[in-house]
Amino acid sequence: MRYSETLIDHFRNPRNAGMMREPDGVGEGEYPECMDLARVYLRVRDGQVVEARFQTYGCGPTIAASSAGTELIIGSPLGTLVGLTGAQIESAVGGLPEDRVHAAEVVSAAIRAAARDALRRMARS
Amino acid sequence: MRYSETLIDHFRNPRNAGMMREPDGVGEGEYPECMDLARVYLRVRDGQVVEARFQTYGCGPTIAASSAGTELIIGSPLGTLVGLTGAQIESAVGGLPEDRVHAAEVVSAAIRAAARDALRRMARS
Amino acid sequence: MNRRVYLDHNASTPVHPEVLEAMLPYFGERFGNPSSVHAFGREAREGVDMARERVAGVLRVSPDEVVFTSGGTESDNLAIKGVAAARGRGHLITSAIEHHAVLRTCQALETQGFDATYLPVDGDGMVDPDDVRRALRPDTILVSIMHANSEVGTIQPVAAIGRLTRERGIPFHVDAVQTLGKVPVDVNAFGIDLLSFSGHKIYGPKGIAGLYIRKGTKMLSIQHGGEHERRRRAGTENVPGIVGLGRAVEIRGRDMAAEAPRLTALRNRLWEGIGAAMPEVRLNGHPTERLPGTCNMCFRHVESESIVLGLDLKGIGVSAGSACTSGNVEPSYVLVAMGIPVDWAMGSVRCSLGRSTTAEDIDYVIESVVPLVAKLRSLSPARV
Amino acid sequence: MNRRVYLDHNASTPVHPEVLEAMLPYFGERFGNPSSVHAFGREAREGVDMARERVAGVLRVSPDEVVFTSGGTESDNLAIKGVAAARGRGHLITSAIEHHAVLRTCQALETQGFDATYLPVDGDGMVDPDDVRRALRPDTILVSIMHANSEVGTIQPVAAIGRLTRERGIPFHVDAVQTLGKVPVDVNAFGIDLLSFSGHKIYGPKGIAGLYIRKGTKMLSIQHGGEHERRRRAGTENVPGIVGLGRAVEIRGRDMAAEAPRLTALRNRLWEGIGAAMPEVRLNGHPTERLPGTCNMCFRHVESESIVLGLDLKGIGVSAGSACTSGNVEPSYVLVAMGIPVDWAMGSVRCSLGRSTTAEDIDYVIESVVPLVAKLRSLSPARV
Ligand SMILES: Cc1ncc(COP(=O)(O)O)c(C=O)c1O
Ligand SMILES: Cc1ncc(COP(=O)(O)O)c(C=O)c1O
Repeated sequence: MRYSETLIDHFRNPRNAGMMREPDGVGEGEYPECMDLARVYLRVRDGQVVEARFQTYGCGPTIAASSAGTELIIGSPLGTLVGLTGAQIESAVGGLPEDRVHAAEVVSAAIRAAARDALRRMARS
Repeated sequence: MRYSETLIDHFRNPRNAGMMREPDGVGEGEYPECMDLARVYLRVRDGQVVEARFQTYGCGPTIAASSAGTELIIGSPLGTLVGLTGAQIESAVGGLPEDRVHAAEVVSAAIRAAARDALRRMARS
Repeated sequence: MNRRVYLDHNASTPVHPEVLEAMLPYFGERFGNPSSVHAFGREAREGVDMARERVAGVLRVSPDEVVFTSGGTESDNLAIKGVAAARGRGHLITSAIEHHAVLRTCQALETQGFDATYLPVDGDGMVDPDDVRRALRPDTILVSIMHANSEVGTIQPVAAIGRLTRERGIPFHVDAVQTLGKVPVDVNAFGIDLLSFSGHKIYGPKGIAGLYIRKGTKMLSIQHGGEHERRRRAGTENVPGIVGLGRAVEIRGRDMAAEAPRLTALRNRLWEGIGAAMPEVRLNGHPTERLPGTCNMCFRHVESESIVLGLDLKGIGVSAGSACTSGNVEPSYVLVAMGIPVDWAMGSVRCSLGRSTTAEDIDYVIESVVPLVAKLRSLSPARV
Repeated sequence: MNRRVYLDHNASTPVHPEVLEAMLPYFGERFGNPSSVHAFGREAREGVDMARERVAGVLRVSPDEVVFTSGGTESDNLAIKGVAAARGRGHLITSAIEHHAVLRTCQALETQGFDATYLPVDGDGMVDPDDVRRALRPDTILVSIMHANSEVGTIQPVAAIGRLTRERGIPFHVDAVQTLGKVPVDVNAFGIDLLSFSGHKIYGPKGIAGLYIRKGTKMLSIQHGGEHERRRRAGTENVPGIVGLGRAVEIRGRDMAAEAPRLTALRNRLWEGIGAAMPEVRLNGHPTERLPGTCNMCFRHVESESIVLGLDLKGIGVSAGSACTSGNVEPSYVLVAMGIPVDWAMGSVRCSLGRSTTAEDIDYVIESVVPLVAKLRSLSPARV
């Protein structure tokens, strides 16, 4: 198989799929060459992510990375998420073929954007 | 098989092979592009071929055509042999592939030359 | 994953058991080089000759007019570059939806001083013969139009185009890789001078194909070496492959008439089943002038590859219209040329049916694709 | 005709049973197109990948450096035209005794503005590396010298030539169609940048071959189409053929060391048997630097084809050095280049031994050829 079992499992049974009403932060990651788009919603309590959801348009790996990425960050402090890398997402999804590494980039970008948004909103309130 | 059974038989068991001492006529046919050379010897009694022999250098079809050609002409009046055609030799050898038709030409040329030689000698004597 | 359903026959097909059976002796007992004059060589030559006669018989042409090549790609290259090399310069006419084997060959010739016109197609993927007529120039040396497109299956009006080229004495090349053995091909009625076809699309082996070259067509060989194939294609003949191709063409000639309506019915069942079960899906290609087994659909708001992956996990093999190569997605150039909007084209999937396809297969695909697309759509952010 | 003895292994070889066994699944179960992303495609892709690794393993190169083609002829064409196309102009060096796939490719390039030097060989068929050195020019873009000649079997000093090209950074192509798997080939030790090899000469299938391309060698693809073989050779991969080639190369890698001395001994038995039994016969090619199984002899005063025919009637397959094509005989250009007089060259016969050859076969050939030549000579008019 070209894709890892972890990836296939996330693609088959995506965790945290769907939108979130009144999130504490929302962000998007995009890979225009591919038209891939991931949107991540965060619910935050005491500076920590307690719930994460995604909506994603893209190939199987991008969908799987969205699932694995949202699962990965639950429980994380917002502050660490602004530095989240594609490599972290890639390892959460069990690795990616060279020509699909952008899947991890799209998702990590969405998470970073959502974390920044949540921090911005916290600062404002 | 690319060659007729008759041709193969003549190649396997050439008739009338070898030189003839004191022939009444001798002639050569040549196909320089191929280096093929056939030499035909005739023994003549009362204007008719009573014995014919050949020596040939060339590919299998040329050897077989020499054998079939000498066999064909035994009993023929010399006068008819000066007009012998390649087609007659070709049919005597059971047909030839297109790219080996020269075998019949070499042999018919040798027979015509030998017949002319015999007629010349008869005229002289 | 138990059930396996292969709906990618336009990509490749399994070798027909009778084809393999015909080939087997030529790997072992009859292994000679057909150029050798001894019995071992002659046995191989006989296989090649017989295959050539079979192909010529189905095409109703002379065996001398059939050249064997290593694939549909080589046949296309030979046809186009062979004519170009014989002429040295000039103008080529082709269409925007040709296979890459034609398109990139024409592009390569453009870098060598040739001119090329790439004709547009309409929304159904059809070339307009009037466009061909308007594109013809005094220096046009070749017209190359495929018989049917592999992605959407639209069958081109080659007979009408052939009338134009024949009137003007311009060689007409037709890439029939997707049609020979699937729909009627008649090089005389269609005015075709060069016809490409390929083994592995018609239950023959991979790595073998043919090019029909009408007697008198001026062309040069493009692969140099020995004097094989009457000097039109150098290289030791792929004897088992040629034998297999001959048999495959023969079998298609026999089975085509019965198979075409069967596949058309199955394809309609597939499309109707899917079209009835969900919104925002469209069928691409010409409604009637289309390969019997080809069903190309666009699922809006879903990305092709995620459908292909989802079906693959169900044991179903279909192909994505848009292919993401090293991170750069190309929505199918064929769909784009047909004017299909990118947000639709991104979600295109081709199902191509074949010999082994059954109604149960089709129903299984419908049952699998409908919830899959629904699920993928539910994951998707509203883009519109 | 009961007994059959095949002594034409340089022309082609039967497919090894283990090779056929490896290929068979790829006609049926694993028939997918390796470009397809679904399971059917991946199974085919695995076969291709494994074969590439096997070939790379035997050649001790990286799998990326191996490209599969449709035959030795295509490999030679790709190597030479590929480099030429990347450079656009320049000078090529080759030898007078190359295979037509190389010679006619160079000649074709000459008509396109390239220059070519055809180096002579000595009486043993050997190229002198000093001749290569002297022929090198500042604009030399490629040196192409075969590893061993198929007719006489002489092995060229490729390592010495490779040192010259490497010093100057000129790509070095070696046609190893007759050597890979028969004698050691080491692209690194020999300084080789491009190496052609072909399946059907080494008990692999016909219609498949390979080209090693050293990383960094600048060349263009010559067959246009899809993005197969890392864009170096377009066209759907001949999967069963590639799998067979991979296995064939692997088996040769395993069996070569034991086979070479066995064949050398049998070849010596053949030559000694014939040479002792008749006058006016000579052995052609280098006495020691020669392919193990190749025995090329001239029988004076006899024409090659009549020997081939006579042996064919005994069930023995050998090849004629001089071939009469449509009434025009060509004494082998290789023998002529070696300076062998025409009256000898006209009577040349090549016996090439292989896996299945036994001592009994050899004795049967000796018993057959000796009276045959005597008989043919007795039929011959004294020419000298
Ligand atoms: C229309 C068309 N032309 C040419 C080709 C190339 O044929 P092959 O894959 O045999 O090289 C294909 C298939 O890939 C095709 O569908
Ligand atoms: C030295 C050499 N090069 C190239 C070739 C051509 O290979 P193929 O017959 O696979 O096209 C041959 C064999 O015919 C050969 O002996």
